[in-house]
Amino acid sequence: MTKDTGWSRDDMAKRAARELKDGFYVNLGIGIPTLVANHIPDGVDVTLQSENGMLGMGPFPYPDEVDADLINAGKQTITELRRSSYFNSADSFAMIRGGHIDISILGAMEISQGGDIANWMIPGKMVKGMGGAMDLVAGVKRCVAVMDHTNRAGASKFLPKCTLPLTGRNCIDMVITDLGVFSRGERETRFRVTEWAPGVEMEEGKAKTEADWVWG
Amino acid sequence: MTKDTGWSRDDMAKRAARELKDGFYVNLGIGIPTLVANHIPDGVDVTLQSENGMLGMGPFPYPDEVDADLINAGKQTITELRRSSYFNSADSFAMIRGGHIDISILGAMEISQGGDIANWMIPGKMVKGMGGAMDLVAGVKRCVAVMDHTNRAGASKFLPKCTLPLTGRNCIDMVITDLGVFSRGERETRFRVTEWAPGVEMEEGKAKTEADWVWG
Amino acid sequence: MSSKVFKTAAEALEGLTFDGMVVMAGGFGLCGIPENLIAALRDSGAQNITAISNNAGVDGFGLGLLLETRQIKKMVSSYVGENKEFERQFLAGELDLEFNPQGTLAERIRAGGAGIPGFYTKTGVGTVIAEGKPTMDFDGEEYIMETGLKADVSLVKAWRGDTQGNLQFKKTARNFNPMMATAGKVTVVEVDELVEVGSFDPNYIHTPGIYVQRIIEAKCEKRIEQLTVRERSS
Amino acid sequence: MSSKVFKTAAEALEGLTFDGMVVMAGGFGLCGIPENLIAALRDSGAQNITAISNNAGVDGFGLGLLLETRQIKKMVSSYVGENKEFERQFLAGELDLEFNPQGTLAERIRAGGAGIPGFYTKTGVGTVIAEGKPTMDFDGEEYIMETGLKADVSLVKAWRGDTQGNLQFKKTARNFNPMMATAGKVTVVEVDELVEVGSFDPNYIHTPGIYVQRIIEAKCEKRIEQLTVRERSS
Repeated sequence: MTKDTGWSRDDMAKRAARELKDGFYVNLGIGIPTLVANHIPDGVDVTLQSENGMLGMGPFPYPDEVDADLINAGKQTITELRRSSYFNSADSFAMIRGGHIDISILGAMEISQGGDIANWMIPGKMVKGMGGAMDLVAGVKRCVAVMDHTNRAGASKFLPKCTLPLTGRNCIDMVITDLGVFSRGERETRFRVTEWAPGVEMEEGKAKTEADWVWG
Repeated sequence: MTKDTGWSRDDMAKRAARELKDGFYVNLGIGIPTLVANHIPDGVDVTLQSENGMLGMGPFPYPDEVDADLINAGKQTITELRRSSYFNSADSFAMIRGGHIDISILGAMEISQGGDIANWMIPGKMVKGMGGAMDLVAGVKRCVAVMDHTNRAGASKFLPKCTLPLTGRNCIDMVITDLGVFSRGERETRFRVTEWAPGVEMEEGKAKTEADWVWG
Repeated sequence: MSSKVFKTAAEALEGLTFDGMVVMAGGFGLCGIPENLIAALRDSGAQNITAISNNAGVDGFGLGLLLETRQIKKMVSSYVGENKEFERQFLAGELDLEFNPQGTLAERIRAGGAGIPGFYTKTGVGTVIAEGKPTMDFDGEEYIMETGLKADVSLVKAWRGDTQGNLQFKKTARNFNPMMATAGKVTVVEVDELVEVGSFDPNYIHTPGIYVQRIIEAKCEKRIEQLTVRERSS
Repeated sequence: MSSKVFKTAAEALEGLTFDGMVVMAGGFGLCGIPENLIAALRDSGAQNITAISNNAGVDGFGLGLLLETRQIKKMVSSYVGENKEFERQFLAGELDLEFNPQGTLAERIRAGGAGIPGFYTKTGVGTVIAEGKPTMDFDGEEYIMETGLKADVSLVKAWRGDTQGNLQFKKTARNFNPMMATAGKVTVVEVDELVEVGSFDPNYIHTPGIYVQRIIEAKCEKRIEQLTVRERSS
């Protein structure tokens, strides 16, 4: 599924990975954010948190290493590292809600120009629950949303106001889509487009975005 | 300092020890309550909590066992037992405040007939602080106060209303003094005298008690 | 001291179960769930249970067992996506469901065990979660109040336990178990390995025995939901 | 990764101290106090410090050092009985003092580190501690609201730490140290023993490295306040 212009899922993950700085403690959501772990830049050493109670998440196990008592927040079997530590769910979310995680990279259904995010429920469909998503967006120092710029019908997912029930209000600092990067320095300011994906022109960006944003 | 009638400090501790049931988790205050540990009845196995972060407090160490990193809430060096566990102060007081300790035996300056206790400050004197006393009386399931029945001037310390600043309100279930035992089943009911110390007569008890209580 | 050790899950639950009871069950997904105690709770026949657990098991396993038999009236959870019978009952209006953000759920359980009836959090502000809850401003920011949670019985899964009820948990199987141990009026624990008192270094006990009223040793199946491996390159 | 390891207490505090700062210092009595970091804080010359610590040290040791030099403006503590210089300054009106019940203090620090700006407790209801604090009824009982506490710098004493800042505490020297590690904007730790990453079993780490920004290995005197022993009967 290559596209003529814009970023692939992997490109978006790679771009998101550039937001990771050396020494960061990081929480990655499921979907595209999971791919971020494959693109951590050389010389950047980060520690991954898994909200079910682990700091220092390692790679997937070899078949003979599988341990049912060691899974990540996506319920996948994983491994530990030399630096790892385990803790209970209250301590894990105290870490998240207390502002100790440097960055969260997470998927989104909709983002508003005020930095609201909706990513947990679609009215009328079976609701599975928010899991730790509301805690992450409310607590983590910096939240980066990664999503397709438009839905299947071609409508913008970066909106003046979310239409879906919110996961959090005014909590997103950067939006990475297949078209480019939109970020803001403070949570009171407007998003600015800081980068277009290859082949994407301002015209296309404008046409496909309902949210207000500022060039450069 | 033997007395003709009534209980000595050690007698009071011994009487208080009879309130300990097999399997209880127990917090003992400083002063007379500390002596309770010497009188635990045969066949009764209790676990002592020290609010600075230990369950399963052992006896004082032999001189060659002393460890500066192992003290009780009175800052005395102690030892551990096979059943012991250590935890931090928040977890220790979560245990106390969450109602998990079966009984607290503590000293008092004044007790009111409504079960209020004052044992942490005397206005006009240097105040050292309440330490964990307010947490204990507010959180422990059953609180037993041990004190001399009267002050040096001979005035009752078991009063209609405390004159000193309170440590806690309506939280004492039993009062053991040198004259006898006063207890109540529910915190809405009045104290009843359930026992006189040897040689103490109802007359003396009445004369020396300002609080309302009910005979047996 | 009268012993905390019981032989079977059924014996360990004897006298504790009743219709309308509130039960907490540890675990995240199927990791660290008290498998044997859940099965024994089903066999007890208790009805109209309110179950507080991060997830609802899968069809035919974990809390899924109690959904199959319609013994659960209400779930308090953060995520319930893995269970078709759950979905069916919920959509048919046969099952109540209260969603909590996972961190809010964990903190509410800790609070319940710690004597804290309410606390403020930023999680959920501006969302449906905030509806009907008291709010307070701190330093110009809005927070919502969440309440402490307690249970009639907490079912806990630990790795190792001693006969006094001191517990150690293994890796991410720890999750909700330690807090739930503090929030049950009665806490019943199943362990992979029951050991003598004195086997643990007192510095490394995760749950002190004061929180444990009954304990059994039992074999767990430990089903894996998402087996994910990598291949050795050589 | 840039290293968290510093050589001396003075280097570990460089750039972190300033007049009017809020400092948390771990320890209960003289047990588990960050002796070397306290001495280095004195040497930094920072004035008008608000010190949050369960106790205030003794004359000439622990926080007593900072009282001697009049660097502390205010103490937030639960018990301060062991210090003549403290008493003198307090009675002379030179020192502010805020008493907290010990459990309230511990919980306020945990709350500060956990993103909880306020919580309700029964401790102190009906006493001077409740004065001026919001109250709320839960199930017909009155509770008072206490707020979370944070610090500009937390000074922590641990037993062993690795180069990533993972910590283990020893026996009752743990006390307030783990919560304070979570509540400091910057947390500086001194350990008896600095070890390589991977030396600890990840199941038994008391404080994960995320809470530790700087760490030193340093010798402690570990003064004993109440040496109490029993004689061998033989």
